[in-house]
Amino acid sequence: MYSITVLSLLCIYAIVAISLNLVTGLAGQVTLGHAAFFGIGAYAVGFLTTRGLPFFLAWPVGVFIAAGLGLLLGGISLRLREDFLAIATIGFNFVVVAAFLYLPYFGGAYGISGIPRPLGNTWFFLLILVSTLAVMWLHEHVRRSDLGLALMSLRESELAAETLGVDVRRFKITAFVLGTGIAGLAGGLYAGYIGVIRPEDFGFPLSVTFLAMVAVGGMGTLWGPVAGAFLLGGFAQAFAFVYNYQLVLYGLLLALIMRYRPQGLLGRIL
Amino acid sequence: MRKVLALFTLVLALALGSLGTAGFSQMPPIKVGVLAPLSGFAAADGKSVLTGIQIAAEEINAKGGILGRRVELVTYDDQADPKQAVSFTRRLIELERVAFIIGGSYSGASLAASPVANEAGVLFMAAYAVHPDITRAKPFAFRMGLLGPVQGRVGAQLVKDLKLKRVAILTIQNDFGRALEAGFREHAKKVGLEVVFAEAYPPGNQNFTPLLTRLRGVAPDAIYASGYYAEAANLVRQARALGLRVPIIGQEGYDSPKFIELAGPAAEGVLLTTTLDRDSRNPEVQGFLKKYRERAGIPADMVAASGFSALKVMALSVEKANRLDSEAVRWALRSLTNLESAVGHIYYFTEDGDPVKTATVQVVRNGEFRRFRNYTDLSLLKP
Amino acid sequence: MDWSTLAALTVDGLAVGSIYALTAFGLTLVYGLLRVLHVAHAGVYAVGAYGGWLAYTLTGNLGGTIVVGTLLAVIVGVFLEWWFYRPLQGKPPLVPLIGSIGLFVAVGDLLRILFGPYQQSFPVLPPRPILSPLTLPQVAVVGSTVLLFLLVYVVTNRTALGLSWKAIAQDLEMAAAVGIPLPRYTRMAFALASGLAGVAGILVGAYYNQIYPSMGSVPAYKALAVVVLGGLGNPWGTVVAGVLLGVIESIATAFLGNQFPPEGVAFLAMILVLLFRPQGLLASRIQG
Amino acid sequence: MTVLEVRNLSKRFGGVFAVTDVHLQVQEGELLGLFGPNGAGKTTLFNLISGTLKPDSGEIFFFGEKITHLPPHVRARKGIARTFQIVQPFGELTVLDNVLVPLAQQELTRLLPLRPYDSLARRKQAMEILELVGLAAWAHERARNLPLGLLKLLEVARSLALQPKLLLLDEPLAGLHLQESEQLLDVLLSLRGQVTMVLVEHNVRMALPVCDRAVVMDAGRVIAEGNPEQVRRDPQVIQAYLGEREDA
Repeated sequence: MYSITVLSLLCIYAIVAISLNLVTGLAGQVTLGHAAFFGIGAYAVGFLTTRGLPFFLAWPVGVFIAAGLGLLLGGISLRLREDFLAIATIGFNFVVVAAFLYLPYFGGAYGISGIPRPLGNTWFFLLILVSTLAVMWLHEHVRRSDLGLALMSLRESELAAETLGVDVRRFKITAFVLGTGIAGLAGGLYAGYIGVIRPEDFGFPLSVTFLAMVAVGGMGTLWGPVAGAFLLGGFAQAFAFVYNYQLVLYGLLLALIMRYRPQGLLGRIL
Repeated sequence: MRKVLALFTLVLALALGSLGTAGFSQMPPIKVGVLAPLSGFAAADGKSVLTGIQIAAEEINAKGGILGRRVELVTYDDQADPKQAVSFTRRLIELERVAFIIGGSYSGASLAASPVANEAGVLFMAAYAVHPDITRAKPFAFRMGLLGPVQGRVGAQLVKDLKLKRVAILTIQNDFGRALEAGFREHAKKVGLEVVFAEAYPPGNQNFTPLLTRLRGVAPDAIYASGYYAEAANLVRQARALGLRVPIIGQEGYDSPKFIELAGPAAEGVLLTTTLDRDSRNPEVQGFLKKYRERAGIPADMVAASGFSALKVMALSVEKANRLDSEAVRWALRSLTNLESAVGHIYYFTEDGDPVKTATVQVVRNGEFRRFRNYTDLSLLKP
Repeated sequence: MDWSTLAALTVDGLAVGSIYALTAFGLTLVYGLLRVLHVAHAGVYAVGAYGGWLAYTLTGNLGGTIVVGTLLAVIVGVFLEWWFYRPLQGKPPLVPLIGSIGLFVAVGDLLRILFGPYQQSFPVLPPRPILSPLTLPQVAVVGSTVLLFLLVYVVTNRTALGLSWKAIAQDLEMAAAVGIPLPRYTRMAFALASGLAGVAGILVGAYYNQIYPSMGSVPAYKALAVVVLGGLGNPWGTVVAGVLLGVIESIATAFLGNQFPPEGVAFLAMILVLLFRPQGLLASRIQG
Repeated sequence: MTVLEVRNLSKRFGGVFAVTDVHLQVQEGELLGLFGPNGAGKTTLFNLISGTLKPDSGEIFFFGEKITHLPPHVRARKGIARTFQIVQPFGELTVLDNVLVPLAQQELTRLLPLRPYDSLARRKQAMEILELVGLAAWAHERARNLPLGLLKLLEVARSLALQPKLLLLDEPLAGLHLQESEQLLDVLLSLRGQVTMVLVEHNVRMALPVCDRAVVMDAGRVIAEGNPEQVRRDPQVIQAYLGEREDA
């Protein structure tokens, strides 16, 4: 059970990292607000299932809402480039968390606890695993498709892409909708996995962690984000024996990898 | 092959046994899981609670352990993060095979950990987390601290007993603050207090001057302000600097020598509802206060005392059940009555696993926490 | 609310805003030169506070406190520039950003390991009223900020250093082409930025009488907002934005409280600024 | 037939007029040279025609159709291709994939174009174009590893993959050695007659003779127009630009 518990979380992280890679790795749109969409998926499932809706109905609702707000952020991304976009997404993250905290239905600071798990532990793990594999497949399918080529072209040069017939605006938005929808999907799984969610669980630091997973693993690849998710997500478990130094090691790891292997562990780009 | 293995195990057991303190039987130690936020934003409380638990373990071992077996702590740093808490709880249960778990973390992490332990049939004792759902409907989950709403009620009763009427509320914007506020408001209504001002502030807030400036305008008789010692110190300092002289009533979040150190002279006269009564004549309390000061170099706080008591009560329950079986220990714990702990007199544990226990009001006098009065009224203290 | 209350709130806001300005100034200066978001700057700020605190507890000397804290911050800041940011020049901005966040986490946790997790009191500035409603800490914070920025203004406007920074900020390659030794100048910028952050750390620690390992967390993101409001990479815009934010925050909190999520509203405003006034809130570039 | 017609086109940046009241016609099949000193507004004009900038006033027609406010990708699909003065390769993609981007344009009109982008037919098409410009040997190299001369060729190759009716070439020879310049010029001349081209070029000595017609701009305005020989002799042109530059 322990390994299943840890693996479940790592797989959920892997899904988020892959989804973020669609936005940041393939389409080149740096976002530091991905945790917000993860949180939206989780809150949708938490909110609806604790009011009696079955998980498998609540789950897609979360995906839908996350993707819908992803559309909004995609719209914002059309006006902002690079650093400005990154900062705006940070703001977006804070706004969403504030909404969780202040909108009366979401349990405020208490959050939502007692979220039912739809399946037994093993079956739920299988659901997570299958979702992970499906998302991995989707990522690869996108990467090898015209859509993927369009995303990569706008990442490399928006100017060249649009003068070569790529509708840059539409594909940016597509990337955001796809990426945030999948983050919402992962969030739904997370709600069922953890059983308790609070606004601060989806704050800016988690967004940083997600982006770090992608960057540390290697952007733009499939296995990079997966490796990053497993490395950073599993770090606390792996280094539990030096518990007093866990966090400082984690920070140093990020810094050292970026300093000496800026393309990420498995990345070729840069 | 099996024989070789058995022999090897025997030799290993003998070797390990001989290393242990003399007087212990050859039985393996009892492993006790500890979850505490040792790094990250809650690291100060993590260190306190862990120290408290360690003192309890030493005390227990010095007296011959539990069921004649040494207590061995297995500690993980959950960083007050629910995700880590879940994984570490499973790890404690499955890999470390701990007998029970002391939850030394905040509500979020404890909320995530307690169902996991409960499902596995492993006892979980939250040392000081206040969220009601940690224990609710979980037969194997218990709590050592006062429930947030109960403590809020005590605060309102205190205002009433001070013969004050118009009260201003400042709430820290998290589950801790909200739980206290709910209890305070409920009881305030019952005893006829008038809430003339209510505001919330985000955790980690440092500048209270703006809120206090407006608060001063409504001229309340008392301020009921929740928060942890770091926020509380600023709040109190700035309130006094603004010339607000009315009584400030805090709660266990204030209960740290650091509060007095940081707030300085402004701390004088501040009242707080808590469970660690420094003037208790109970040797359990005095013994703990002394040991903690020797070990940590600073006076003990409520968090440390709660961790200490959590392990002591669990040990007592195991002794009483006379075996490690969770079901038996659970019933033993539930049957404990009128227990003197370092964090108050415990009347009994409710069906949900929450303690019905005394609360104390401490006042800061000459730079130290002193007893102001104790509350023993069961109708007030029952969850 | 009467005028004296408003005046008191303004003074309070000025003190808080001064600290925002001191912290954010360095961030924006570094951004202007290297185009990186130097999140670890908030770690440098905490290092400065701890350095000052250490000197104060050991010697009790106010001057020593400031010198040691500032110096320590400068050393750490310049080290980061030399070891981390400079080699990563030309990499996508994401790379130094992620690493910088890692450094910030590591610095904070290192402080916890070295000095313990508890808040430490730092009673350099007892909250004595000086000239009601002014208190000693407020006067000290606002006063030293004004002094420091005067100094910085002179340095950046009367010396070749400032001119070179402006050149680098405008066009890095061009500046290199005309023979401005980039490494030396960006290192000096880091020194100045880190020194200011160190002083800010000391002032905050003294103002609130507490320092703690994770004290950089709030300025880490708040400074970002300030930097954006001031126009990314525009140092004097940042100073004005920082002071303004402090005052607005103080008055808005007093009048409106936290009925609305303050951070949510602030960041919503920031997004709107980014969308509709990316050059910052101030009408024209107040380039230093 | 008129391929492109520009009427009264103006564009300001801040208070500065980059392009002022420009009229221009490009006839089918011709190679039009567009000359002028730095800051004359040539690149701005290109940006306005390809749609990456929106004009303040004026109209642009493409085969008689008004395209003034169409986004750049739509203009690209209608057949307006361009290269960039500062090359804009898709650096991390291979040379082949660079050319596959414009070849995907039909598919890219779908909502979710999820078919593989490197179908055999398309690869073949791309390779043919690479052969044509002489980049076939580099097909599988990452674009960022190519020297500037080859990147300029790649820009042309990508543009050709759009099967353009109008090709805007923004200083294709800038930064190239003589040999590279000649290679590129050969490629362009081999397209002559098949594709209508507008060539902005600094290297007047090399470019002017090959043009069918030339237009000269200065300070955002068209100051001369005609066949190369007329233009060369235009006193205004000589004063503004040619006279001093040619000797340099």
